[in-house]
Amino acid sequence: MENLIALLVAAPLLGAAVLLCGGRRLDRVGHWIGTALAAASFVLGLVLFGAMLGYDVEARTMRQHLYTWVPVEGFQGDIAFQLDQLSMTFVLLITGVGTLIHLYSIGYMEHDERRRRFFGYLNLFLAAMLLLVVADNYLLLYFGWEGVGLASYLLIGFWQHKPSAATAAKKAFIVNRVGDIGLSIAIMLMFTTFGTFAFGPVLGAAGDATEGKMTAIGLMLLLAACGKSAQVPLQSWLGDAMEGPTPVSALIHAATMVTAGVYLITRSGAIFNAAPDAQTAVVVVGAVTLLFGAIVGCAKDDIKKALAGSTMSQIGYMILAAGLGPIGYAFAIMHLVTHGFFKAGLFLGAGSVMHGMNDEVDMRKYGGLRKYMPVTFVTFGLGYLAIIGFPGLSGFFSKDKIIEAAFASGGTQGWILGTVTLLGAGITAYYMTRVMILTFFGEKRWQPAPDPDKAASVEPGIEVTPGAVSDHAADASGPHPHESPKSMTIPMIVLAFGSVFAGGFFSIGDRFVNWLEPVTQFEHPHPPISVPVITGMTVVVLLAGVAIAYLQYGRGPVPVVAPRGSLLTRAARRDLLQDDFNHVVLVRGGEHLTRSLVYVDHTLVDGVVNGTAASVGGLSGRLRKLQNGYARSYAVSMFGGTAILIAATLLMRAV
Amino acid sequence: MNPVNYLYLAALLFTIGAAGVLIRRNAIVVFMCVELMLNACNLAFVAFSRMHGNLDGQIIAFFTMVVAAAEVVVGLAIIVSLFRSRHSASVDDASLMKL
Amino acid sequence: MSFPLLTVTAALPAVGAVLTAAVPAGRRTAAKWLALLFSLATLVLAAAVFIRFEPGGDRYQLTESHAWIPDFGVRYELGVDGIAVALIALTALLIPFIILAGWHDADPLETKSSRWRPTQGFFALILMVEAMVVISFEATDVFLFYIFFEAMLIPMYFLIGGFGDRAHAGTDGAAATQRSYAAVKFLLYNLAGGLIMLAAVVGLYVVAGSFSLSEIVEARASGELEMATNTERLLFLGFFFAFAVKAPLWPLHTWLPNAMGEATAPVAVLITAVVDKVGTFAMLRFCLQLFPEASKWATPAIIVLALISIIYGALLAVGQRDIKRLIAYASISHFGFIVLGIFAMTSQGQSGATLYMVNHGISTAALMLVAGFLITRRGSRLIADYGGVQKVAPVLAGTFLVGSLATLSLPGLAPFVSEFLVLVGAFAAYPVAGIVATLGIVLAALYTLVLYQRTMTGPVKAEVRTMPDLKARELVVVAPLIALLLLLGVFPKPLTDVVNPAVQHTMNDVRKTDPTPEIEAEAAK
Amino acid sequence: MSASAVHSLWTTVAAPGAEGGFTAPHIEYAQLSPTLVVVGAAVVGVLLEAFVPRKARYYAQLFLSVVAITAAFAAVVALAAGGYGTTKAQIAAEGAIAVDGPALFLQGTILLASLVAVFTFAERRLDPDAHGNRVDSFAAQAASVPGSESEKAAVKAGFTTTEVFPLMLFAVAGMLVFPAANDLLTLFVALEVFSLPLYLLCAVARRKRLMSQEAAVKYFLLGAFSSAFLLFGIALVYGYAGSVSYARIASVVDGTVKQIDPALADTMGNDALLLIGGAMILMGLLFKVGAVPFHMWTPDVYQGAPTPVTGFMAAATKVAAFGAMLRLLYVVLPGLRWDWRPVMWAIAIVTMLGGAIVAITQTDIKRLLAYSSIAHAGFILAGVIATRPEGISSVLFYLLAYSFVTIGAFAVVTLVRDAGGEATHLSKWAGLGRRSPLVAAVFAVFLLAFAGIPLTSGFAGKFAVFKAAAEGGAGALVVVGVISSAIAAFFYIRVIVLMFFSEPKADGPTVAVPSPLTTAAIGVGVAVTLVLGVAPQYFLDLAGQAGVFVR
Repeated sequence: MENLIALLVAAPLLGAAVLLCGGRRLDRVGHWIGTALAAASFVLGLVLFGAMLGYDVEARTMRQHLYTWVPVEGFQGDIAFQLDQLSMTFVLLITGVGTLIHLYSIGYMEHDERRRRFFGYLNLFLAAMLLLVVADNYLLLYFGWEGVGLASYLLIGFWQHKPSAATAAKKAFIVNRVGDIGLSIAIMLMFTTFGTFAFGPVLGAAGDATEGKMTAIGLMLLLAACGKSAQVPLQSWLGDAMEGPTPVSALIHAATMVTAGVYLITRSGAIFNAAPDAQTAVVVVGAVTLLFGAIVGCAKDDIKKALAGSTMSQIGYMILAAGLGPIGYAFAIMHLVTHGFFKAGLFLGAGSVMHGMNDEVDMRKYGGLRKYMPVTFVTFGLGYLAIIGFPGLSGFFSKDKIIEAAFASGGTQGWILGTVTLLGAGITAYYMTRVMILTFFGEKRWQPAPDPDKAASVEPGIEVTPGAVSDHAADASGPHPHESPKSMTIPMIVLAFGSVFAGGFFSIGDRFVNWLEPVTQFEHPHPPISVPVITGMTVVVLLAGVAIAYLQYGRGPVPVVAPRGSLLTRAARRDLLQDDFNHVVLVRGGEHLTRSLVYVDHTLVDGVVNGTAASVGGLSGRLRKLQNGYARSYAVSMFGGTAILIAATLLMRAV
Repeated sequence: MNPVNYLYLAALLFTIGAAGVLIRRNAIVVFMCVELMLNACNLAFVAFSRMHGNLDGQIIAFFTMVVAAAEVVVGLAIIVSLFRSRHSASVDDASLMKL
Repeated sequence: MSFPLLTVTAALPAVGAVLTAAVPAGRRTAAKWLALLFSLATLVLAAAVFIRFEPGGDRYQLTESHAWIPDFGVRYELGVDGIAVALIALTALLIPFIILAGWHDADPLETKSSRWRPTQGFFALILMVEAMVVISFEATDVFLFYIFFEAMLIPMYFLIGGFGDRAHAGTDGAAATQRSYAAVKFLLYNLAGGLIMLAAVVGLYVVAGSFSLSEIVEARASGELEMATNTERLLFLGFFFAFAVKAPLWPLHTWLPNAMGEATAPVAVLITAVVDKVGTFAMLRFCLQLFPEASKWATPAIIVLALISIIYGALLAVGQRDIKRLIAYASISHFGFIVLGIFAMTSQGQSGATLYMVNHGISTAALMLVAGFLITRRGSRLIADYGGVQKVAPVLAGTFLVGSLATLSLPGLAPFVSEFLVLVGAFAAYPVAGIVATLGIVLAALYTLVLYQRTMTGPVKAEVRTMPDLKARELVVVAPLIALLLLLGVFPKPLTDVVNPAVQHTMNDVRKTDPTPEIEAEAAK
Repeated sequence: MSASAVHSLWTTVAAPGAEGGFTAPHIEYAQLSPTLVVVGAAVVGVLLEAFVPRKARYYAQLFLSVVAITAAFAAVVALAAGGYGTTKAQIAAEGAIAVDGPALFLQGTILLASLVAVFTFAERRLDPDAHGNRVDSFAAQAASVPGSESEKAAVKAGFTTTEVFPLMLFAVAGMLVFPAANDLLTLFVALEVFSLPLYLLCAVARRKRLMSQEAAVKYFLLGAFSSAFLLFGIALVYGYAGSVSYARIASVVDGTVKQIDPALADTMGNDALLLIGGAMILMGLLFKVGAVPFHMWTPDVYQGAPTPVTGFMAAATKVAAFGAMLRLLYVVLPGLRWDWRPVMWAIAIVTMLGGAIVAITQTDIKRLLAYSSIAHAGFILAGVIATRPEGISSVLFYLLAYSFVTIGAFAVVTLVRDAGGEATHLSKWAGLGRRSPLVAAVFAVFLLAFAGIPLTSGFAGKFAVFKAAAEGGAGALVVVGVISSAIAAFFYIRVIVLMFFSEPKADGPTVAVPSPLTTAAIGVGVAVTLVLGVAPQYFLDLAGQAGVFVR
């Protein structure tokens, strides 16, 4: 049974290889191959899941050792897998959602002549992501970690002809690389501390190491997590990543890859438990991002960017939870899963909307779409209710648990975190309602005629040029919204189910927590105020958020061109100026640095050498003059030379 | 009388000759100065030969004369041909090649 | 006396060079095929060496030893350890691709006088370089090594100065002067290094009275041969200087961008992937073995230089406008990693460094050769002249991307393994150095991806609209390299098995042991 | 260790019997045969000039010279084989001539170089025929004024200056004696014997006569000047030691002299005589080898003289002069080495650096080679300074290697011609590699040998002297040596760049197709260059065995 783990990874990898090397002859069937292999690994996952349920709780971890990857004196990096409950959860999420989104993409990318390659990349992503979660040591995890980075790079930049897309892709990869520094240094630290970097030994011995070392490792891991999961201060790439095709945003930048950070922290729980300071750092990052993302989400008019903001903030919740230690890990993962459902659903909905709207992404140009695309409306709506944590839906259970845990983390910290999470819930309700209203309610703000300055009102910096590659290249006439094909709606419906019921299903008898407990440990949170009170507060807050949003957008007409807005709004539109900061400090600064270095290299480093050469030449030119062609002056030099010779000889004798 | 004085004289003559070589422009004269130096050497040889009471020095003097004579032949040949083609025997005029 | 495999391996390309040069002017294609044939034959021999070599066996194997110049205490001594085996394999492997890639680089533009045979010369020189590189990997006699270390400059010099990009071919005077400047710079830098080393070589003989590596090492180990601290240090510096120029290490690097920029892509590969490796290899074999104490003494300074090279090279790569110069600066950064690994003096570092030499050879070859194909098509080296290539030539773009990813050492591709080992090794010995070096990986991502973005993505430039995709010959060149990158990326064991023992020997020579982890975590498997 | 002990390092006591008192003069003709053959041939050559009809002279002279030199070389080989270089080393001709390893080795080298040089002298295919007569690079009638009627007539009549062959033979004879001279008088005479013909040879160029004559005058005057110094130095040393015999002087210097008469005791006390005299003799030799600051004649003379003569001078003169210098320093003045070593150090350094540096900005190939020869003199001096057997053998080897490269290089120079004769200006050499790759490649080989690139004789020689110097404790000298080699490399490379990487000029020179003679000369040069580069051991052995002076 263990030996199936490798197949889990191999199946999509095979798909990627076939599709990418296969060439045009596969264009016709490529997408089906991709989908089939994704599905295959989902089935494999289910089989393994079944097997795992078969084992008794303590012995559910399955291992498979293929071969030694990097065999060097004292440094043994294995290609070996470990499938425990935590990994299992991810495997199912990844393959499940992944398969759905493959399905969705068949319709969404129908008219793209490079669809085969798209599926190749998707499969590549699945393989890398699965490798990431089933690896049994940090080096192999790093392999997967970078692999998903590559896949995300390829997919964000899939429409390479768009400079914006290419830039976004590059940005995503490089920001992630910054995070990777963290991971690699963490691995080095583990190696120097424990002489190994396999989960078992390292986590086993985490307690014995000095707290300083553990804190260092923890912080480095956190840095890595920040990069992958778009947490402050490395969140800047996620917004731009929306340049990629929507299925990609759904799968990679909402449901799975961005949650890898949470996985990393949860997986390394033992290390963080041994390093309170690192945990605090994690919590802080989570809290900050939670608000940051939410605020950004409120201001964006680009539907995908609004959702991206919300993704950030939701992951903020998870990271925060994970930072709380054993009381939080399970909830973090649980929220992660539910979020996987509803956020994927929301993105697919958004994609479906864009599909019907000529790839228009500016919500201010939507409105009243519920009549035109009912299925999308319903599924999106359910996802909406789930994410704001409407009682009874998935989000409610998972988020509420996190808020409790936050309060329960004790002391002032507890109160602060509790408040932040509450506040976050409110803001979430606000901006999601805004999205909902702007998109599906109100009167339609789009003209069936093609309007010239489509890109005009959109976010500065990102111009969205539809047509060329979009599936609607054919009809240049304005948008005429319509429901999307089955291949797209079915996944949406499935995910909607997930977002409605998953939470409840997990929470009944703490199923999920018990399931994970052997891996992540668990201690019941004891919040200072009783759980019902917290729940009540949550509900109140979210209702408040919804109400405000309704008052703002629901009643009057919405201006097609965004109003100037308050200072905060404008800042939020520009991702709270974080990008501008990067641009000024890093990009500009970097450019100046490199330019000056180029100069230095040319003038100084090279100059020194050329200078010496030149000076020798000059000397030569001067000495040459002595050779003036006059025999008598030659005689003089001889005479002088002899004189010196004699003098020197005598001198030698004298001294 | 002390032979050492002859040595001083020889040194003097030698220096005069050398100075002539350095100062004079006319190739012939320069060459004469060289001859003077050679003769200074002869004087020195003879003087030393006297001091040491062996004949080597005097023999050498004869050799020197022969060599000097040969030098004259060659030298004059060269200088004359130079003169004929340049109509000047100045060593400073002969400075086509420099630097 | 068994079959002199090493001698033959080194001699074969030399013979090939002579024969190729002898091909009459009219028969260009014949010369090309002849050269290719000989390079392949050499590859076979190199494979034989790789197979015949037993990792567990003696340190130096397949040894040959004959008297050569007793007056100078010079013997013709050959022998290979794992490191040499790996590098010989790399060399023999790359040359055929270089020849194939340069198939048309030396076709005379217009029919010159019948005696002028650039094509024959081009391929003959390449083979000559191969011969000299191989034998300098094999030499276990310092003097023998030195001779070929120096001599290989001459053919390289003619390759750089004599043959430019088709775009900037000889007719264009400015480019010609540029080229000869680059060639002269290359030669003078390396010659200067070599002459300094000559002084050290002479000094070594005066001190040790022998040039035989093994003899000296034994004599030192057994204490028969005492070296005064300062003598050893001076000699070490003399040797190291030459190798640092060749490697090249900051601040002696400035010849490399010129040389690689002006030379044709295959020759550029020859420089950075093959010839420069002799420098780093020699650090490992000669500096550390002959002067262990001095090496340890100099380590801090060298580590700093290596770090500067890493960061500085990467930053300058970011700032380049010229594709080939960019790759050149990238190489400088990578050589920084190699030197860092060597002088970290941990087994991870040194194994990593050795792997790095091989992997960097392959990855740079892949990237540079594809870049060369690109440049030949468009006739310009400027990044700004490209854009949107992936739309018109997806395969070219794809291979270029793989090359770039290898250059930024993405896991799954060969360079990752070596780079990570170097980093770990450096970190174990000098944590700060390790951390600083890690910054290099971000910069690497920056310059490679910027290059890819500017040239391959975005709207299609008018000039590239008609650009053909890779031809069969070019695919034959690139595909195997990429396959190799992938293979060594996930399964480097064949290489590490050969390299590890040699590294252990070197570690013993410098009397160094790996730092032990503070907690012996019980292996949970 | 005591001076005499050190002294005995590189000298052996002569075989008994040679040290004669006032017995009847007894000349070992066999041991002197090489010199005698050449001198005899030279005399015959003069007679040939007088009696053989003009048309036949060239062939007669050529034949005579080749036969004579070959015979002399055979004699040298025979002597060496007879052990006169090692065990039977002795002093012949009443103490005038030493027959020992270094002498024979150097004589052999000189003879071989001369043989090759004769070929270049005899080349008559390069210049276009004048009035249907083949012409060589020497004036039709040296005596006639350039451009004058008489010259035109001479050319029309197809005169040629076949005197060059006997002149050269005389020069060779002098050079053979020079390094073998065992007393100062012989040294002086030999010097003059080989200098005077050279002065004349410089003056007889067919083209560029003015420069040729100027070169001759400069060479002659300065040469005479220096020989005057040499002679005065001899006088002083004679005054110091009361004898001109090397052995005697040495023993006096060492203080191991046997019977001391009062006069000697008196002069012996006066070291100034010895030091000044030694310095002046040294100066005379340094002038011949062209060491800074006595080098200034070199560029002008090398440029002005007919190129074959330049090649001959550059090679053979250096060999002879260094041979004499070695003998002087190792046999006569070892007792003084603490006095002369520092001075020679300084001279070696300035010579190496000066030659290399000034060469960088030269624009005429012959001047360039002249300066490079100065730099090489510096390298050889580095070997000379290492007062140990390796020093001697390394210098011998270097001289062997160097002389062939030099003659070959100058022979190539004679091939590159335009309307005005040889095109020696560097700009004319641009793109030669495109025009005639073979010639350019050959010249490149010579240049690389000059630069001391491995696998060429230049490297082996350089390594030998540097090694000797380092072992002799002159490490600093080695460092200066490599630095100046680096500088020197620059201008050799400049020429290569010019030949191969720059575009040929439209009005560029043509490469004349030489007769077998020059071809042979060049071929031998290349062969020796490569052989000594790849497998020098045999010759190193030879030089090693020859590295012992007889005393």
